[in-house]
Amino acid sequence: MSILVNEDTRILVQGITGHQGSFNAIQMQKFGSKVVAGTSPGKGGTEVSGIPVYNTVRDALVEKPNATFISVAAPYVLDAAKEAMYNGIDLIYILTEKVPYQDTMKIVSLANKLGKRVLGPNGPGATSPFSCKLGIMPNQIFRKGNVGVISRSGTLTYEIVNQITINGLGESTVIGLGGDPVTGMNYIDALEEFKKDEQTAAVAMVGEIGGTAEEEAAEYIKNNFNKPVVSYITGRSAPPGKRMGHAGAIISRGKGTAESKVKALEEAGVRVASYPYEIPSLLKEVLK
Amino acid sequence: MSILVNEDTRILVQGITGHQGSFNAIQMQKFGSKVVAGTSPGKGGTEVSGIPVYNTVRDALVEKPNATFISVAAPYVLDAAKEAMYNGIDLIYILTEKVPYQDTMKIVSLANKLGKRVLGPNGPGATSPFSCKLGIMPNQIFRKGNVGVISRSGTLTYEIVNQITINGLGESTVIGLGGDPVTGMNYIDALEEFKKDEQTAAVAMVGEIGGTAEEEAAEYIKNNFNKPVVSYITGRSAPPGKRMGHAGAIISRGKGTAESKVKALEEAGVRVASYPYEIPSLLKEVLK
Amino acid sequence: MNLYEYQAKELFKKYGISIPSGKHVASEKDLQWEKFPVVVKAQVLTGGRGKAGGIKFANDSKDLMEKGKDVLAMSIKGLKVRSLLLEEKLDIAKEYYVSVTLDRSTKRPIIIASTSGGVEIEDVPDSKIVKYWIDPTIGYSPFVGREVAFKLNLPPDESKQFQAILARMFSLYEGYDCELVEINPLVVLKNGKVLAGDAKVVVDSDSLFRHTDLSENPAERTDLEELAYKRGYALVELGGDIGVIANGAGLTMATLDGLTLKGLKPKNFLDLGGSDDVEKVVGAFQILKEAKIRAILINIFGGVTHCDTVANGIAEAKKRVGIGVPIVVRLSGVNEDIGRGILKEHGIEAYSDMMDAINEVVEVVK
Amino acid sequence: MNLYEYQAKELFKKYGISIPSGKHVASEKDLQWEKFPVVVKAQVLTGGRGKAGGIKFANDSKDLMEKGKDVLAMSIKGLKVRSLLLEEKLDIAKEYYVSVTLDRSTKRPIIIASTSGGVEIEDVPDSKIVKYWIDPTIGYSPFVGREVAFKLNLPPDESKQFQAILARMFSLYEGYDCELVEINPLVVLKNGKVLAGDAKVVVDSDSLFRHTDLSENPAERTDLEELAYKRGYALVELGGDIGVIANGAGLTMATLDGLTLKGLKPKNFLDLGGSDDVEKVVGAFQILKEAKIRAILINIFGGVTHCDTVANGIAEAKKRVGIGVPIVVRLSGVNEDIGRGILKEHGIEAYSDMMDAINEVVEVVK
Repeated sequence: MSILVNEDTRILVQGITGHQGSFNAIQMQKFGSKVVAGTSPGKGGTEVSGIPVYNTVRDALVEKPNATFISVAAPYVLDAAKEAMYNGIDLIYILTEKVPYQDTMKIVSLANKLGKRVLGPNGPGATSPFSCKLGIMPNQIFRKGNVGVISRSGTLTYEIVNQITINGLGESTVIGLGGDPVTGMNYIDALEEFKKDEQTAAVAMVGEIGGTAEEEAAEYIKNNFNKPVVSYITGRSAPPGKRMGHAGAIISRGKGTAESKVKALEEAGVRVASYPYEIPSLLKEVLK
Repeated sequence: MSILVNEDTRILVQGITGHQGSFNAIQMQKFGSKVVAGTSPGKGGTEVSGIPVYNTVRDALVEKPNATFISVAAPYVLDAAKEAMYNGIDLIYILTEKVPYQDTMKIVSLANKLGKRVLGPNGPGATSPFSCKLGIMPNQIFRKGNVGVISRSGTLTYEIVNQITINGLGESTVIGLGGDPVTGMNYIDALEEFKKDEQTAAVAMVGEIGGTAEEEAAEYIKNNFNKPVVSYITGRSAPPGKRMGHAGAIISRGKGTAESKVKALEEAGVRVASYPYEIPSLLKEVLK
Repeated sequence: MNLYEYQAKELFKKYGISIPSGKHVASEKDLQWEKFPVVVKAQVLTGGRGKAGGIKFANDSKDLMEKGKDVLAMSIKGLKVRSLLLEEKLDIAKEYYVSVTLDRSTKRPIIIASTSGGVEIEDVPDSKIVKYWIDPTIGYSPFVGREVAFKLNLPPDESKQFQAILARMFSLYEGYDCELVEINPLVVLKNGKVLAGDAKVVVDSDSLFRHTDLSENPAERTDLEELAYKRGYALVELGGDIGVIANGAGLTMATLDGLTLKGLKPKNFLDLGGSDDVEKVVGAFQILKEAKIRAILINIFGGVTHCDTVANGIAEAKKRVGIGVPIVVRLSGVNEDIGRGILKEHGIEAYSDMMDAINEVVEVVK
Repeated sequence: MNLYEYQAKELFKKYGISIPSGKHVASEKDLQWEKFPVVVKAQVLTGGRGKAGGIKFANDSKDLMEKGKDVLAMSIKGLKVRSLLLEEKLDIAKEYYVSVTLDRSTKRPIIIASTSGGVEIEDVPDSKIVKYWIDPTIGYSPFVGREVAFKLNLPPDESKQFQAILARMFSLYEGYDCELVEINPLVVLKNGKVLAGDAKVVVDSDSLFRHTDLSENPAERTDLEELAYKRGYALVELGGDIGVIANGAGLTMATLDGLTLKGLKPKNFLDLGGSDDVEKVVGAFQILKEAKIRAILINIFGGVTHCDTVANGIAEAKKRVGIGVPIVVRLSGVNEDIGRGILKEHGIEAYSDMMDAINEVVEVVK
């Protein structure tokens, strides 16, 4: 039945009249997502590709959105997320990159208190083929199937999803957590959902250097997760102290190395691929 | 079985070496309350009437307190309440008066988020004869019985409890909400507890001018409360725009009059006394 | 604590809320201004000063001197005008209303706004008022201002200025522990600029320990209230002729109510508070000695305040203060018997029941 | 963004955190001081400057001039010393450690403190370190400082100063969107005063839009990185000889990893990011032209970035940039076929599988 997003997801796009907002609203529509409303203060009453635009989230509530796609500029993300939460939106996906991490921490802390979910910032969102795409993943790489995918990166996720698809497998839901040091959902949150999801038979977990989220996920998998997991960790050749593109992808003070993550995952019984292309064959093995 | 406080209540006194703190710690002990610890930064290792004193609430946790009596000076109440909540104390009673109301709002908002209860500020606390007294009510006015008492004032509560006692009735729990415009628990919170409490057969609700808490309680009683309630409202002769001792006791912009409260309560089927001494006879009637 | 308009506007300035250019004037010699006409506004802690003649326009220096002196000499609703605010005369196109205050019932700050300003907000129909409750978890955020501005249907340029002002009002509301921050009217000038025509700020008196830049204003106290205030008593003058001393705000109010229901008129609310001090009792009598009364009722339910302490205080007061009216005493609670014994020695028979005492007052003033 | 010690101490001053009296000196002519001895501290964005000779003591003006010039002329760990901080020499009794930083795994700020300061905190045994996580709902409150100070077992007078400093460090941490606020050593003078001996502040670069008082510091970039940075590319120099251009941080890292596993040494990380712009592609080649490399691998998974755009960029670069080394291209995803067609016209056979492309690089550099 997929996780997080499905045919009941009704998407609001905050900042729909911007370049990213309008482009992705249309792409989501094409995918089959229900994009029910957009906001753009001062542009209420207009529309984007048939999607009604409102001045405020409060006004947009007439369209009964339950998830939001936030693509406003970084300085305004905190406000947009608060507006969404104040108005009862349950799932907050933030596309924007370069959001100050203390703003993200405020958003995440608020969401925890209010029982809301946050996906991102700076990630590609969530896609359940073909009931709903909330985010920016390319529409054409998916096939409906039984593999759940969780990743911190964007393009690498597409690469791996594409590998899964062209090798005859398919995805239940693909989740991009985002490349920042602090994000809303993490691996464990997604694994908990996949655990409950009947459609998901195995999980592909794509990790990268920085932080200890993969190590914590490994601990969770060892103790609480009953479906097979395969993994690919990138950044093995990254030098310490350098940010590798993502704000969160940095080995600092000895923490966050690929070795540490691979070791933790393997100790948790996870098969770890050396190259992305190995993921489908590993999946086929564990799904036997 | 009484509400809020009982034989399982283990009291911490924050500010135990102050005048109010030590005096009331001893009075609570005399009543039979379990006063298990006190705090006073820098005085850890000493004791007050056999009660061990700690530097911090964290340190005092070895005594397993689950309720706190806060009697620090007004500027430090917010910090003391945060310290108690951070360390998992469930029931926060604040004796201190003149706490800035925005501090109280912060405390109440935090408590709501963290699932804690706040009683006060500026009230006499809660007493369940004779299992536990958390607060400053005089020890000798109680008799165990089936009347729940809720009040916003101090001495007037004692007056009425005394009337109940000397007229042969007794109390399940007596709750003083506090005389400030913003307090933690309000009438409805207490009524919800009394509704569930088997020991309580009737409730005496003592109100006063200011705000609309009594009106809201009346609405709740009308729709949700199945035990008889009698009431006394004070401040009928108070002029508008004047604070009558309590920060919260003020009729402002036409709101908060005694007439409005009496009317709302009577419409909810509550018998309202003209004088405090009438409360016991009204109780006897409704308890028949 | 209510702030004067000029004080409130100083805080507005500090928080970046646009105000007219102005000058606070406390004496005649400062009645000077450059660009006429100028508005002369009486600084008093009450509403309705306009109707009472406390706002005048002056067209030149001479006119200003005359009108300024006039207003400085006024009393409005019994309150002496002690200073003025001189302000540029505004070229007003529209008048709005906006305030931030506490909603006691939800325990949340509430924003109230209307495009019908310049009159008391109580007189504006609900349909023309926008109310917005701030979620304490989420707090104020720019979207709040957007929602309010769109609901008010403000034109874009006004909306932008309104949102900036509202955000700053909320910062002030939180930063200075306010009970109320009100702008009425919020003025839109003919040139499109939005600013605070008037300013009303009420600061929580209990928070003054952290706002040491605010000195306490003389509130609207009667002479008796001022005397009591200075001596540390919570006294409210009520206008009748029965002096009342009790302990606890609720019990004191109940005492007043009891007297009133019996057809008597209490002179005052006086709460001894949670003290146990003979001198505090004596001091209460010293204050009531200054009031025109026919009797004094003392109603004590002993708790923190012990009955014997009160009895000693009454005895002491009889000796030292010299009270010329009958004293009726009710003592109940902690050390009631000791107290009653002490009073007996001084020829006072104390009641233990409140109603008996009230009825006795009815008797003695017959 | 790392701040220099002198910048961090300016922020400390702003937040009321006690610091030694000092002076920032960027040129020889400002090498002046009143009260000797004085400490001359190299301002560089790296640790271990003490061991490297970047901290010296001067006993008089002449000594200061000499040593100041020496240190100004130094490079430490490859970083040129551009300025100095002159500071009063402290009469140190004890050295502590205290920092506020982000704990990524709990998403909470963490306070780390120790009475064993003056050395890298990584070298202090866990038993001598106090850690305190701030609950984001409750935030910082004075009790936090009390708990930490009592756990450190500080004497009362030190404790009081420590708590004040910690509260202000936390205000700074939040107020300036810091990733780290660190004082090491936190110095206790022989006279009992507690102050910040050193100061390390890292500000979240993404927050600079609201800290306009901070200008961006030159980070520790190599020449190639600096060039890329100025042109708006995310490039990290790695030291090998295979140039890499890819799109997306994860895919770029995966490309580097693939090359490394095959025994090759990548020269760089270069992420085209989420753009779809021919010139962006051309620009990437222009940067790599400045690097000593043996081949370039372009690895694109087309999404936002279309494969045909990249193909056009490569073709354009071949024409305009003049790249003297073999180019291996992998294109997959959006408009892959069009892209492959375009490249074919320019004599490049693009792979659709990433591994095939990596293997081809192995071939061409053999």
